[in-house]
Amino acid sequence: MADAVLTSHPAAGVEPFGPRPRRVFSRRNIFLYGTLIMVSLYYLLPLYVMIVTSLKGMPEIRFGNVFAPPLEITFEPWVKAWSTACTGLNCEGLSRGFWNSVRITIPSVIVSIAIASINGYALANWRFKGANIFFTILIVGAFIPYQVMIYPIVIILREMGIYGTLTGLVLVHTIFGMPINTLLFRNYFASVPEELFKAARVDGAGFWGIYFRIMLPMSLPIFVVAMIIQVTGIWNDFLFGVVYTKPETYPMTVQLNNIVNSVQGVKEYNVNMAATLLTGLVPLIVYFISGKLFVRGIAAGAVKG
Amino acid sequence: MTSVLVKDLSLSFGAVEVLKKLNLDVQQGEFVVLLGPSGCGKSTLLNCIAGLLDVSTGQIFINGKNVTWEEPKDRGIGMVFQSYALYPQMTVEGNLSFGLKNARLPREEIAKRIARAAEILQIEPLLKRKPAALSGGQRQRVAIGRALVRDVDVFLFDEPLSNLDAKLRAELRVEIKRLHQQLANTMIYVTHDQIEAMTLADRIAVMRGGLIQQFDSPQAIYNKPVNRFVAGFIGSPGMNFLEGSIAAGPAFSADGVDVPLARYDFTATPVAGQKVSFGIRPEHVALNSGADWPFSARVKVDVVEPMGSDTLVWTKLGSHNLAVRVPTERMPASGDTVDIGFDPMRASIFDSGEGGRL
Amino acid sequence: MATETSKRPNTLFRNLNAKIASLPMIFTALVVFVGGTVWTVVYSFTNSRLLPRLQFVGLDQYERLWSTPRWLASIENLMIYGVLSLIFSLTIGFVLAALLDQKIRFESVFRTIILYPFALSFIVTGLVWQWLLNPDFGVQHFVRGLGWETFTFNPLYDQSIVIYGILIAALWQGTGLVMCLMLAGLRGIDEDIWKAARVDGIPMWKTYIFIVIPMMRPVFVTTLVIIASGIVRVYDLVVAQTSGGPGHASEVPAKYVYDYMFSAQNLGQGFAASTMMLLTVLIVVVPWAYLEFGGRNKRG
Amino acid sequence: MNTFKAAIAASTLLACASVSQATDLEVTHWWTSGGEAAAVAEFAKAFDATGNKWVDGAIAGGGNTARPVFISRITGGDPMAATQFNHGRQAEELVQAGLMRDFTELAEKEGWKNFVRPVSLLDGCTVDGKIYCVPINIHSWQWLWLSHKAFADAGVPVPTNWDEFVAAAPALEKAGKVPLAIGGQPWQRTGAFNVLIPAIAGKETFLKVYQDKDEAVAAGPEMAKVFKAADDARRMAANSNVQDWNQATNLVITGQAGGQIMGDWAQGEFQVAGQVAGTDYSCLPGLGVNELISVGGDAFYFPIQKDEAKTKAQEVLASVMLSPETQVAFNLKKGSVPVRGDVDLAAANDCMKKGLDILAKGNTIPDPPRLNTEDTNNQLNDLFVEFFATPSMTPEDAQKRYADIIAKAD
Repeated sequence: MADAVLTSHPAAGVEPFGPRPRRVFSRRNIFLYGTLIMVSLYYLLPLYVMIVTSLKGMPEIRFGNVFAPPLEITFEPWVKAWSTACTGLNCEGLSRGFWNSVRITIPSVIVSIAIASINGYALANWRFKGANIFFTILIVGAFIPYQVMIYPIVIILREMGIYGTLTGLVLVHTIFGMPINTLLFRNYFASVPEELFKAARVDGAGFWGIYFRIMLPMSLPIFVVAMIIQVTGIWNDFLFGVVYTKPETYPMTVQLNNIVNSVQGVKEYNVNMAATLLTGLVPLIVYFISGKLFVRGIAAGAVKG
Repeated sequence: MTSVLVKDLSLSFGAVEVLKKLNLDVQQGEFVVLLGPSGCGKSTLLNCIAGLLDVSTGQIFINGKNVTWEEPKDRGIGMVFQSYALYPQMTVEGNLSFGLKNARLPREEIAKRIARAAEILQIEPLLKRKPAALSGGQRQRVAIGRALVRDVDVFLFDEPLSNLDAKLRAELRVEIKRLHQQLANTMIYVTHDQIEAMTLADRIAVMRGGLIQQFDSPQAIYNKPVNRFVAGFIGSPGMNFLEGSIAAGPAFSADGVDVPLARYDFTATPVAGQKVSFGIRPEHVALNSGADWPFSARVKVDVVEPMGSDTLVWTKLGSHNLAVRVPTERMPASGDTVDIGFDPMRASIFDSGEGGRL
Repeated sequence: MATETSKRPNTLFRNLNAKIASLPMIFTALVVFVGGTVWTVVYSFTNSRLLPRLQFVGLDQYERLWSTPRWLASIENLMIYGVLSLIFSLTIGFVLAALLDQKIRFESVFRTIILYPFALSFIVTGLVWQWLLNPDFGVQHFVRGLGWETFTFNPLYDQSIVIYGILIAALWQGTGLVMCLMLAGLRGIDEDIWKAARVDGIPMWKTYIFIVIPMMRPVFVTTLVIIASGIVRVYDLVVAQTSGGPGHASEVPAKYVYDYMFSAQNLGQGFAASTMMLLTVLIVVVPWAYLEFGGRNKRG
Repeated sequence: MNTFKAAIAASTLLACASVSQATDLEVTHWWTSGGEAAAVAEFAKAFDATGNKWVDGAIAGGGNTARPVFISRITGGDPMAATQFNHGRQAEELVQAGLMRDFTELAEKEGWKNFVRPVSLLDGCTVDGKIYCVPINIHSWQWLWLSHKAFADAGVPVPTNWDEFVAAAPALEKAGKVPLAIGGQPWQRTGAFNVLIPAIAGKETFLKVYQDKDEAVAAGPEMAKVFKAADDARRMAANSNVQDWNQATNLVITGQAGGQIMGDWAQGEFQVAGQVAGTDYSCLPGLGVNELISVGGDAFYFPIQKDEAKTKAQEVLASVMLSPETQVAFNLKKGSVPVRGDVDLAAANDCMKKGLDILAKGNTIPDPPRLNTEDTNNQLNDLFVEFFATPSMTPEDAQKRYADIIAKAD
């Protein structure tokens, strides 16, 4: 018996005592961390290439390879992408679009989240007749390609008299952000103990009272999730931005498309990459700041079906 | 013969020390209950024995074999969990056989073991059902069955009855006891329910703060708790405590109450003036018995709590609340004046500072 | 009668606030989604060109649609892309989540690295991968530069594998979110299940496949909604990466719809194609969505 | 900016209605390549000089990206003041829906009919006898651009017609060149094919197919020759890995490719690159076979405005676009031919002069986009995208499908 025990362990002769021996380079760890590092490389590679390329001059790009670090670091492409790249006659780079994007994103995010959270709350906690039918329609709506809806929405906005205005664009973002966010909020609120909700009703709190005093204060994680989804979605939107606005209010993505697709002679990959990075900066920052809450919130909103 | 031996076991999660140099010695065929409030480390200890947690220092032996570094499956244990932990998408039969199939047991052997377990636990009609279609009690039976088919020497139970309602709990308790008598396996059972502990255990290990406070038979723990914590934790309704000090005689004295302690079996020499807690269980106090008690007093009934066969009568002794347990047929009314009396021999006295038994 | 009226005087006004609060949702569901869909379907039976007009031509648009090689290619491509994308994003997302769930060090670093592409748009994703997969600058050029002269990896200009080129980019962008959802799901699994499996001596991979994954059904459902709706709508990525080429090897239905509605100025044809897409979605999604979200009254 | 504004102000060259106050006009277009942008700048410069302001609304990515945006905005009730479309049928329905401004009055006042050459250009702008757009340039598709450097490297003489070019292809390939550069975008494929028709099969066949939509001719032996030539082009372009037309042009400019079939707007790119026609590159109208050029081009439409001041300014812009000075300045930059027959093009280079000569001889054909609906154009795009990318598709199969599209076109 004792022999068997001894030979079954590498540390033969030593009476097992204390924690199980774990070497740092166990096969399991090599596999685990090896895989994760490989995967991380795949995910980081494009970012690396973007950054490296954006810091090179054009000659270096033409003759070097994409993975080589820049021989001579230049910030010229960034400056150009931000302030002097041309589209047609406008040579203001992305700078013009940045503030437009901010102006579009902030109200759109606020309105769409407010509405989606109230929807989710009404669906999860108040369950009026027919609510589920509307919700099912919403979920199916999440599958409709945006392109299909462009025309009907043009007509709706025209009939409402808000075509081409910021209000119109905010409405569009609210509509298309509604399915997924309502789903998340509904799931989240459904996981709040019902006793809490009942107690509040017994205490005489009404629809709005419960929403503002009970539900809102305990929903930070899911609000963070919705915020990240909406900020990235709206900031990254190109289609609605180009169709439902005009040149003075074009968001950054439209400017990005213009810069990237305005080929003048050869493609200026370095400027394109710098412009791409600049455009992605805001959602990236938002994500990095609140990424931890995102994971927590996703757990609350998605897992409890 | 020793079945499970825990030697100087410590476990820390980061800076938090959950188990502190703990020792435990469980005999072959013994039913040991680990009892304590939540956070005392009882489940942690069980998980260490099972091999589900790695110890920080110390050793664990099962059947004389040092299993400190063994995988759970190689330790010769079966385990039952509070949340049943049944595999939800498998039938009962699947749940019972999954581990055995993985151990590559011959099919006939598996069938035999399942049949036996199902018979013992009377779950034959449930074999084709899925856990979702079972009641809580049935689920826990299946969970026990899963440990049973492993054909092991040591059973570990981690609060197996906590998720059940009171009636089912009582039923299953009896069944576990019957099972133990039938199988005569070693069983280690974690609970915070002292009734379970008292009814099931051959020996109870009362734990607190990562340490075993007392490891003894239920009777010893009930009658002779080693410290104030064990005394307070065991027994429902809890022991009455009177705070006071030792007077000459020796006697216990607390604002106007004087209890002669001549009949008390001191384990340590009391010092006059020493601050102590005097503990007496409600069932050890007699009410209107007419008998002559070493200590008696006339008190007024504050509140009466009928509990079915027994009734708890709340009175005041001096400034202390005192509960008395009487058969319901002899229940006084609140506001009545009654005579109470008890024998200090049945009492427990603890040092107020250290809490140790005197 | 009297009791009935006093018992529930106003079904319409019951939970009135909840109904008022749901008006935006009702508006979106009825006017935008249902209204827009009906409008689209109606006009798919017309010969509308640049502007919608009600001159009905029966099923002409559909006949033409189903005899158009490009549409058929689009459907085929979407099927291949969809199946591969579902399989790979679920598998990779789950495996990554499982790896991150092993109580490893630097979990949040790895998680951040895998999730960050999610913050970038498909347009950006498409551009970067177009650049990386460009045979003259990217991976192929690099590997050849290392000395492997015959190395060929040119998915964006090779009809037979272009869909994989798009898949690589799509997975890069999307698996982070799937991983996140899966990780959340894994963390929601009862610890005791793991312990029970360990005591039973079940190997870890078996525990995942036979016990944990079946338990994560709700997470898989949510994930499926998110991935599948993304697949049906895939457009930007294709446009940014390949514009549907080479040939029609990476054409997708959403692009067909867009091109015929707007650049071909044949709304009728575009609407017919969108109707077919919607129909497919409805056939697959509605019964399921109703069962999943509508029929079940968890708090009934 | 300031210097040229001052210069313009001093010259006060524009004969237009007096403008009391500055009005901002938003003009949308998809001209974003180097040559194109320089040309647009001429318009903006001239318009700004009238005291108004040109608000540029360029959308990159070509007409297919930009047109949906334009159309959505016009039908959405938030129209821009002026917008680019190609001549022909692209904007027809918008006109019919009454969303576009009628310029008949201005045209009569300024006598557009008297100076627009060829007059048929105005036909493209005319719906029910009224003029709705301002043609601004003449573009012809039928050009083969050849890189002298590429042929020198390959050691073969620069070809003078399509057949010689095809014959030279193996030599070019041997020298590591792409014989024929064609961008991946669908319109470039269709465009190249449409150039082959009049060059290989002649004007008659071209008109029968596109004007009369004669299915029999489309399926006939003349067109079979065209498909044979397209098969050659397909082989020669097999290694052309670029998307945009100007990237393809760039391959020719840098000598990486032998030639490109592309419209005269490619001229602008050669010019921006500082190349000289005849020494650095050659241009062969009608592929050097049939010297025919099509008369197509761009036009500006003016959606109806609510604002009175903008309506006025639209007229100013229309006049400016057609004024002789702007026409010259714009078209020299753009590489296209002015729509006025009465301007002096001394500054024009060899290629442009060749074009003007052909135009003067009247050897013109209509531009396919003017004859086909966008729907038909798109179907053709789909066909040729597939054809060029699928070596296994035989010319016969392609011709069958081609004839089918022509038969169903309206």
